[in-house]
Amino acid sequence: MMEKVTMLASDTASPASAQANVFKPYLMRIARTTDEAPGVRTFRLEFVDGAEGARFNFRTGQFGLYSAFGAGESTFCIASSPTRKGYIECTFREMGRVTSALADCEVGDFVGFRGPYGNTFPIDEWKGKSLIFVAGGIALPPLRSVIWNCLDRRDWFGDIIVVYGARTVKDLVYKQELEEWDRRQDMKLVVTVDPGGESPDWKGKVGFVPHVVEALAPPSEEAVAVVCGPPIMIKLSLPVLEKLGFVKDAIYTTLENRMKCGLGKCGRCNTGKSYVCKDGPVYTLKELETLPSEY
Amino acid sequence: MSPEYQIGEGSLEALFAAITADGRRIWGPRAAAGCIEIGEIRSAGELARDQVHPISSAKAAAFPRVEKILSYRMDGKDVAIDDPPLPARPTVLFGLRPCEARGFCALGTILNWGTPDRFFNARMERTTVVSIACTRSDEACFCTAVGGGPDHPAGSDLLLHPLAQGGYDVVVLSDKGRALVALAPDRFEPARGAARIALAKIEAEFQAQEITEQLPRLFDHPIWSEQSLRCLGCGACAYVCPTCACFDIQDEADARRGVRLRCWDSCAFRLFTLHASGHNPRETQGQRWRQRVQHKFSYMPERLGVLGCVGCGKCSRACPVDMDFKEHLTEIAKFS
Amino acid sequence: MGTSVTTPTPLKEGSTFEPKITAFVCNWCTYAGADLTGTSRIRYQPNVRVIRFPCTGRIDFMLILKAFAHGSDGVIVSGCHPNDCHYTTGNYLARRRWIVFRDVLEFTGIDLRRLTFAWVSAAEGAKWAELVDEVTDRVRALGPYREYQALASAGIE
Amino acid sequence: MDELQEKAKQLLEAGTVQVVIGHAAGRGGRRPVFVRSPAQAGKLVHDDGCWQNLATYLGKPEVRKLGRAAVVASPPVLRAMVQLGAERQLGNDEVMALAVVTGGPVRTLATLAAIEGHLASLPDEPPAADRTELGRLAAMTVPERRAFWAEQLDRCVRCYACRASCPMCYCERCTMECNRPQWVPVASHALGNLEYHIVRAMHLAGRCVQCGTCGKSCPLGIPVHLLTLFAERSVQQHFGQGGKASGKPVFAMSTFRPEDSETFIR
Repeated sequence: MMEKVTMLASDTASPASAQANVFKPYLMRIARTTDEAPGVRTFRLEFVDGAEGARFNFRTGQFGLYSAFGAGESTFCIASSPTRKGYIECTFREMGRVTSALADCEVGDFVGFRGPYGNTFPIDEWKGKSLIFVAGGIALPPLRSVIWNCLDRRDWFGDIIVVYGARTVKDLVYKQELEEWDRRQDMKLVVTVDPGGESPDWKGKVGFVPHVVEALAPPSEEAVAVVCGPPIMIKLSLPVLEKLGFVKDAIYTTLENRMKCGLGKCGRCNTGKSYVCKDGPVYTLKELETLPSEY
Repeated sequence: MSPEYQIGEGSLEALFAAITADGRRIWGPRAAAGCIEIGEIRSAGELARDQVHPISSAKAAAFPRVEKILSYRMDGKDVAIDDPPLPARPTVLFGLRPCEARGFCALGTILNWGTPDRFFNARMERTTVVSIACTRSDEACFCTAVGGGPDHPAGSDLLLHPLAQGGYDVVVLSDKGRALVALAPDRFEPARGAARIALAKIEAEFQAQEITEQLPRLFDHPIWSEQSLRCLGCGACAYVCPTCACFDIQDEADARRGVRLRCWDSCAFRLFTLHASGHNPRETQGQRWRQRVQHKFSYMPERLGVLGCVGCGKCSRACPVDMDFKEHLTEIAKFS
Repeated sequence: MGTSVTTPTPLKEGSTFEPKITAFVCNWCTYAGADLTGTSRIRYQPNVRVIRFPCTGRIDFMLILKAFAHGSDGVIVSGCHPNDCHYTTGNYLARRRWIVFRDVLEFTGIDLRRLTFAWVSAAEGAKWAELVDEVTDRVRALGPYREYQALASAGIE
Repeated sequence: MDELQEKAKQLLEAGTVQVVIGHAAGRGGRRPVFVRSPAQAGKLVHDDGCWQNLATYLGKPEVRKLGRAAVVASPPVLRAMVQLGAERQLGNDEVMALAVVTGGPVRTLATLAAIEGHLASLPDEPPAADRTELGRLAAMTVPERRAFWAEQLDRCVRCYACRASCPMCYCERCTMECNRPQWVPVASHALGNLEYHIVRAMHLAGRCVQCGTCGKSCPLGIPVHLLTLFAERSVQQHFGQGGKASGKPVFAMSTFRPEDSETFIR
């Protein structure tokens, strides 16, 4: 059998000259910035080319690569809901070369975005079920997209519970939205900070996220749990959820492996047979257990 | 496959001249500071043919070690993005070993997975691969263990078989190969069944299938840390490998303009997977070595339908601490 | 650090090339010295861009290479005379590095005529002017350092 | 069983060390080996084909996990151990050395202090072939050297085999990985390669143990070791032999003498 040199897409399709440059980002303008917590910012990005924006679609859970021109690209989830049209939002912590360059940007500045990449939360399959979202620290952004998505389709679901924790009160992100969610009658929000992280006027809970979830004991029948947070929080929350009766394929999380291309080519996010950028970032606990722990 | 043509030793120079006159650059094995590497050659006399393999990889012709994938201009707050022009310079890779030519199959499969890679494809469209069947091999070779062989045709446009009288039988494998013959038609005579020098005999000490079957159950085995104890964690193996396609993306810019570059990278580097938080999913060299083997022999066959190794042994020859790929794979295959 | 330096107006009749000179100077001596040059109304060529550091000991040798890569045709590094360092020993440590760095540069084939080291004290306004004039004239005669600047794009396919 | 194998076996049998790091036969040449049982001591060889500087392994977490080590050590390996000790990377009695010179006796040195004493009688200089090559390059004109290095460094693919094989390149985070700002280009283009190799030479000046392993490790045969050897020679010439030849480490680039002399500062 003869092996072909350029297989798959390029072989059957067009010559290279007709192929798009998959590394070319959309040019985006920063429409709004919000300082969420120390070193954590949210950008609202609008397409400079309105026609591109009109064609653009994504689904909740997907991510993209954001360019700070002159510095490079960095990977974050799309933190806004696909039900909110005309813009995307991302939230990032200032950590490295690119995120610090992004943090220096202001309203009106240009950044790049390419995506959306990766799989999505299967919210269509969750119809009729109750949802519990468990998030820690800077990991609320990936859940924020799906939470808003579900709130915008509120009649599809049973109870919606959000448990969100951070190390200290200062580290809580989306403070305005937390207040909004707290006021809503059609969902329950529990916010907690780690012991020692409370401020004098703190009215929420004090305690680690897994303990709070355990004490809350949300019903697990006809329910889906979505967990996102630092590795240690995920590690300790999963057994709690299982103990509460959530089955492995009703527990979802997202992985945040290092990525460069987002297209399954650069090799970085490869974990076992899975490429987080293509097969993920959303995994059920059941799927996660088939992967080696290289995430 | 039977040869259509033969070409005399004395005609190579004229063929090279015809290729150059056609505006193509010729890359092939050449002597350089103490080793044989792949590089530009301007005459047949420069072509090195006594080595089993040049040390560096010909993949650079289609997947350069640094390539521009985007450029942009900045003027104050304004930004304009430019698509870099497609690479145009046609290349003839002359004198590759068939295994290295076969590497382009895996390379193309990785880079075109899901979305076509226009930069690789544009270079590949303009690249003609002329390989020479092996009449010699060395201890690092194991092409026959991974489905190849000393005259395996995959990835080549022309395959040359050395003749006892000098010169080569020429097997035409593609239209690109045919077009190359057409550059100097009078230099190619019809094949006359002249005696060939015997092909190298490369005993297969394992079969790739055995490795693929073994790997899932060996994942947590100490063999990885044991084999990689002497590994220094450099990228030599990946950078000479005909199929290693992992890359990094880096911006280089000043205040007014910038380029986005795709650069070779390697899973052997600790930084490859290091998160900004300091967490590293593959913290030890054993985990990184395991990734290299698993990726080539388990993940790629399953996900891409192609083996990530052509058995050329270039990694073994390039390794400063003699991480012998064949030896390690044999050990894995025979594990029970 | 960018290349957004503008080309200065040619000073001399018939000459079109005006070199860009980058000067890395310490805050306490040479910067003050250059200030004195100005307040003393001593005229010198305007080709130099001064970058002020706390001390010559803080001037990483890589900055010199960065200056060349980003378009400098010549580089001046200057600080306090030995024994005069504001931080006592910064210039002594810098001197050791310069000695080895110059050797390494010359060994790799870099043109040392484009790199000038000096001690200019806060009182030596005139010496600063002489230094800049001398370096500017020398580099002007050498022409643009295209050989080094070209490295920045060589090897990218 | 030769003297080296015998001594290694005894150390392992006595439990003095848990691993002997040496060279063994490999495919065609020699390769580093980690001997962990007396029965394996017969694998150890030492000859001119054993060129890896085995001190490189002493800092690796995977190797440290094996227990206390004895290193089969040629003079540059011993120099590396002493320098690593001086740079607080190695404790005085953390590792042992089986000091070897081709054709000579094997000496067991249990502490860095003992190694310093042993080194005092040995010259600290590069191998003869490298001295010849340094001389050849020194005799070139500046443009000739520029052309030489341009051609050589153009072939560098930045696999970092030179850095990985160097016992003195132990930094957890190398300058090459500092990207705020991006200090040295990651890409293996002409500028990135030149800056990388100049930085490497400067960072090894006064610390290079003159083993030449970086150059021998380069898959493309680029003589990168000449750069570090040259920088080391520059340090020795300008600032004296220092203590390295006497077995004592020096920190040539983080110290000074008021009388350091030069002729180029205006």
